[in-house]
Amino acid sequence: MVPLSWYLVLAAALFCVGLYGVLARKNAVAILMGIELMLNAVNINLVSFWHYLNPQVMAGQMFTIIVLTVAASEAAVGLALIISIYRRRNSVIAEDMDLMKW
Amino acid sequence: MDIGQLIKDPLGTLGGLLTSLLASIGLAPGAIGVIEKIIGVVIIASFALVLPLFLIWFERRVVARMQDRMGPNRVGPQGLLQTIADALKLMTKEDITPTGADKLVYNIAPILSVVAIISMWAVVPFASNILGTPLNVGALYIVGVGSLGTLAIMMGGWASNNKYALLGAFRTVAQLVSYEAPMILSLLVPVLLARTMDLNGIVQAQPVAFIVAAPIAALIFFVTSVAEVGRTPFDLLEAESEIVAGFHIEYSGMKFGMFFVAEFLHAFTVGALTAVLFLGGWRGWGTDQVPLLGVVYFMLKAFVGYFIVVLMRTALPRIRIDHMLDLNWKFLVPTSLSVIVVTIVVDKLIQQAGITNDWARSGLLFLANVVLALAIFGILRRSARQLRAFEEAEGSGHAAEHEPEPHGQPAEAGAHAAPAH
Amino acid sequence: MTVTVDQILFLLSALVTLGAAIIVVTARNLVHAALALIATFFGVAILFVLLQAGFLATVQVVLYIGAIAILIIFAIMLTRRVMQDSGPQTNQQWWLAALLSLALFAALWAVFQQVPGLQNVTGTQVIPNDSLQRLGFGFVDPNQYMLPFELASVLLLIALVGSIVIAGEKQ
Amino acid sequence: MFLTPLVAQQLTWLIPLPPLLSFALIVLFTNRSKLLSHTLAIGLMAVSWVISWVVFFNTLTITNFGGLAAVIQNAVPWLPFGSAAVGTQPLSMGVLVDPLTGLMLFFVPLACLLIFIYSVGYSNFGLPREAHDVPGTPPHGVEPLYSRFFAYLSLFAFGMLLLVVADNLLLLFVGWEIMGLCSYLLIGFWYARNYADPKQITPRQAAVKAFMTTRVGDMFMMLGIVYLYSQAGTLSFRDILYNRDVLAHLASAPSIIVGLTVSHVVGLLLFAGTVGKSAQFPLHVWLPDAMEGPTPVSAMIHAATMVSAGVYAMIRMFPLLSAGWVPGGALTPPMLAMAIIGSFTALFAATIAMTQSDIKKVLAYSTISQLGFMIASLGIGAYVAAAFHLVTHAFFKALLFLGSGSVIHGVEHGHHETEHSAAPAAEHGAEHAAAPFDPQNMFNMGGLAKRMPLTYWTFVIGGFALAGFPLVTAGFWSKDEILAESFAHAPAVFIVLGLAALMTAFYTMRQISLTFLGQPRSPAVEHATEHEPIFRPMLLALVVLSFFAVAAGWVGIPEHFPVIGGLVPNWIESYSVGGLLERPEALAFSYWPLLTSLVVALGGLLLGWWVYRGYQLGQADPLEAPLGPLYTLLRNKYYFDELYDFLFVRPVYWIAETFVSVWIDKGVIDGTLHLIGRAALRLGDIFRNDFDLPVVNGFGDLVGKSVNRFGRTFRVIQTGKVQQYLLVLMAIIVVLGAVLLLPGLR
Repeated sequence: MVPLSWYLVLAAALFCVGLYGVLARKNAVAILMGIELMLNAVNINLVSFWHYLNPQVMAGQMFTIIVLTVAASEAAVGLALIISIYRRRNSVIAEDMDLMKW
Repeated sequence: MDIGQLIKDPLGTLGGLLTSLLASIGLAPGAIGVIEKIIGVVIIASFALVLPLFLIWFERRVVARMQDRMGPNRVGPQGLLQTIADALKLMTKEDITPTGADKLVYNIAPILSVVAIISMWAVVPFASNILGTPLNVGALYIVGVGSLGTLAIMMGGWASNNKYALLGAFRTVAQLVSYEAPMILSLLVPVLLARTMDLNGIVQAQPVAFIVAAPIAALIFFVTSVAEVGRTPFDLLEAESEIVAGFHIEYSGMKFGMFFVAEFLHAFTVGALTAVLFLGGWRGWGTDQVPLLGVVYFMLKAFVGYFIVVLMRTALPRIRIDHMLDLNWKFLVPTSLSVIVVTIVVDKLIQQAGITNDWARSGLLFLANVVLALAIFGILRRSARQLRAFEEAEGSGHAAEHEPEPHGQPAEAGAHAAPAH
Repeated sequence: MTVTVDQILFLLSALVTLGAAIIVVTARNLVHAALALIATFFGVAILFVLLQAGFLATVQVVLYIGAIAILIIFAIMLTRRVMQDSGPQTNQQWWLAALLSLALFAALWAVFQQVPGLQNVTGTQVIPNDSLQRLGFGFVDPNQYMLPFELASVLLLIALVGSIVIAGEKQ
Repeated sequence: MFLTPLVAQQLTWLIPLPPLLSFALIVLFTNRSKLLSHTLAIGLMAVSWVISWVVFFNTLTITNFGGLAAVIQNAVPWLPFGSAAVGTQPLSMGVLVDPLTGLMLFFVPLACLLIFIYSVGYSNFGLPREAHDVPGTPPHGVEPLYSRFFAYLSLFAFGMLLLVVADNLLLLFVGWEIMGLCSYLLIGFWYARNYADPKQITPRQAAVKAFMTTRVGDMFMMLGIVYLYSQAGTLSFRDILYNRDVLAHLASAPSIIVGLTVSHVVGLLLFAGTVGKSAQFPLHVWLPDAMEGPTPVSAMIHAATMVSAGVYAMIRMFPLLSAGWVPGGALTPPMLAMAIIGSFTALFAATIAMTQSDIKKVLAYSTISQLGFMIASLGIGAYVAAAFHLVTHAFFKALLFLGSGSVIHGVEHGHHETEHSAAPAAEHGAEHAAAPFDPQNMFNMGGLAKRMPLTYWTFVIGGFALAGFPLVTAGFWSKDEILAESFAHAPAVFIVLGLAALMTAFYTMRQISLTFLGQPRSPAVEHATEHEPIFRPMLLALVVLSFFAVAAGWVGIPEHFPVIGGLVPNWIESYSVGGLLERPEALAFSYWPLLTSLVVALGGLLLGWWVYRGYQLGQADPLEAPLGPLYTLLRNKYYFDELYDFLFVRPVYWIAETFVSVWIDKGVIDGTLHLIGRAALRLGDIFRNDFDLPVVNGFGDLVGKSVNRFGRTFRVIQTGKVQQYLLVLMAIIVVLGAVLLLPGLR
């Protein structure tokens, strides 16, 4: 049987990869992708905990669905933001969006 | 093993036989399960891939009839083998990959389009006990894998490194993504009525076909499914007169053949799903004694749906893109939403009233649908009148195109002002 | 040690998931990254299936692949000038980010080592076959998760309106 | 309508307020609209008149009114200082109505109201505003400062009414001072007026003079009030004047001045105040010059209110002044002073009045002498007679002033006409400068009886009342009573007053005949008229006043008078004595004073008519020959102005300009101040350069600069790149999480 730790390690790895994407990628869309990866990692954790610890209580899956909702909203709004920024500044490079700097 | 058993439950019998056979070889039970599943996949896939050979011939003949032609009738009896000849021709054609194309994506796209359609058939019940896998969220699964087709078309269109192809891809996304919404909503109506998402369960739940209880939903599902397929009148993604051939302009040989197959198969799948969801699937006389009959009934119903699709293709002109979007967002989505609400309320009331007779229930729901339809038509008429009055007042009726003002200016100014010391 | 079929399937899907994820964050071509992302989603869906959460797997496919991935690709195409740029797709601090990610992974690994008896937590519990109904009831049961559910729906509505307002052409 | 005393109290509170209200309203809001302004002033004055009469007529029905227990009195705490330790009560603000107040309430508001009405016509309301009328000069068109005039009048009336209803000395003094201010404002109302003759006093000088002169008296009065408060512990009239113990204590207690008791000192001081206010002998000089103000003001000041206020105060304080005096006994020092000064003033002013040529000046001096009558009679203890004469005099003197005003107005009007007919194109101001025509000079008048008949008759009534024409006029009865009292108690005073009465009759007739009889002696007088619309309110006031000038006397006919005695009860006696503790017994009737008054009145009138019957233009004053140098002396008012100028004004100016200003102020004070200033400057310099700049500013700048440098150094981390922020954030989280979750790292 597959032990829980495998899933946890996988989720951790996925999360770290996503984090790297978020931190290192130039393109704002790519950053969004990284965020999606991290969310997926979280989902994996949730579901595996549900499956391994107490399948009678569906909390894990419910949280997963909530996370999915948030992910969908985040993708929609984030992409809308990226598109409108692209319209104004003709660039989706995250580093170019530094109006807040000194 | 006796013949009766085989007739009653062919799959179960053969599966048991195979299991014992493999076990005798000495495999782990898990491995056996995997092997059996793979065999099932192969069977269903081959069925789904052979079917189009017939579908294409069927459609060509029908279209020819509609256009007062003979259609293919040379190769084989009634030209039945014509499609095989075409397939051979396609396979022998040179496989061209345009320069600058994204090879990986370019090659994956057609495969994916076929895979998407075929994997739909994994949950379609041919008969009460003949089906790929009993998935308790079958309806949802249908939607999910259906969206893969969209992906495939988009990938192909983008990877071809061709302007028209990309335009086709854009149109695809615009059309397919937006028509998914009313399709899913109308799909929810039979799910509601059957209280399950398992397709087989849905079929079992309609002693009276749901088309009686939910005609509007059935209509919407059918139309949106056709739009999903991209058949006329929704074939904007491959409109020859506008964008030469749309997303598959650069494809040749068997890759194009795959898209072709996928489209026909998808069209038939639309008929099949309509049959499953609204026409009672494999239900018919004598299916209890001989479940195999169900396959016949199911195929008949599916072909009826497919026939209608073909008739639509031959009969209707292409719809304009803005009309297409308006139809979706301004008519289909609200209508399907209202249908869902009405269905929920009325069905609940019926349940409360303690009416258990299926015909009575269906009749009441039908009445509700009729009333709803009347209301919708009333609203449509009024809005249409207002629109006409508005256009007459406006003269030409089309507001002037206005330039989007340059958004860059304020942002640029801020960018310059910010680093001031 | 004997490797069971489940473990093989898990390792395969995990491989697909991680590999695709790495492609996502490293691919120069954004479209490839998006496709890899879809692959990752698929892998995750398969993992859900292995975890006997079929509903979630389907939802994963419908939502992530059918909606989010397509949205992302669409956005990439809309900002297509960026699409075929072949410069380095990472900023100057990419090595810092890599270091940090590795450090995080190491830390998590160490944390897993801390947890006693994590190794022998294996799925022995029987999964209720009416888990889907439980899920549904849990979402409409005021004593459980009705409020988060409603909030989620409201959130979706807000996101819908907000994205339309943001991305819509300013008149 | 009869009111309960309570309601009467509340009404009494309301008496002074309407004029104050109108003053405020006019000044603040309606000063743009003439009509609104005078409507407000007159209307509200009428309100307070009605209230006053309501209160007054109610007092008639109250039995034992003005007894020991005050019937209408109401007071609220005002200045809560004063302590029982030194036996002083907190000062209260309150109203009191006793017989004396009742009398005042009877004539003061009425006279004020009539004068208001008269002012409407006098200020040419209804005429267009003439272009060359500069504000602050006698106008030919409508008065430019119309609203302001009525505002001042209202304030003045407020002061007087406040003084009348006041129930203690302090409140009375407040009203007193308000009237002082208003007299200043009103006398100097034509502040821009100048004369060709530099010796002639201008309105502003007159205003300053009046103010200053009365200040002298007010100073003493204030001293008296303070001293009284310090001794009696209270200023309330009831507590002092109706309290035998207090009076006895004050009368017996020795004072700061050796040989005088407290009551003597206080009485003398208060009397000094009255001398200033009522223009008695040493301080009389301001009143004639106060004629520079508009005529209604003169009437207001010299008839109805201000000068009466002085006498009123004396009558009010009579029990204190006469404390320790038994009728027939020796006079107290204050009474003695009053008797001497009063009688002397009466004679002395009458002599001056005989030779004046200005119609208003004559009246002014006659006022002074009449006030002298009152003071003298009060000095000999004739309380009732003084009050009686106060009332009657108020009426007929107001009548005379208003009549003279009407005359002057008519003559000016005629002057206006003649100038226009003579030189229609000629510029007005220029002609005034070239040929100064004095419309107040009686020697230019004559024959006005035909041209201004109504004015003539009312003036005659007033004049005869002043002269004391027997039996019909009010002045006769009051003056006769004074003479009788003086005859009974102080023969010397009687003789002096008799002489004064004779002269009074004489100059009155002189005035009448010079003004109204004979032939016109100037073209302006020929064109004089009273038939213009602007005269209507003036004539109305005249008629009403003339009625009272006649009728006011009948309330005071002594019972023992032959023939008509007792036909009308001697109401004034029975009413006003209610304000006293010891009621003086009715005077035994004797023929001498009656004969005297008859002789002096009729004789004086006849003499005056006989001397001036045939006066022609350019002719010298017929009195000049017989009197000789005395005439010049009288004509120059005994050179009092010059004397005061030499004695006080010049020294004061010298002190002010040379001594104080140059030496003390510039030399000493400024010197010291400059020294201090320079020192402070130098000190500040030291502080600034040696402490503030290096230390304080240095520190402040250091802080600011360091913060600035800090910010400039650390702002580079503020890149605005969200990924960097996230990187740092995650790094911190990882480290923290590791440290917290991994015991190996702890």
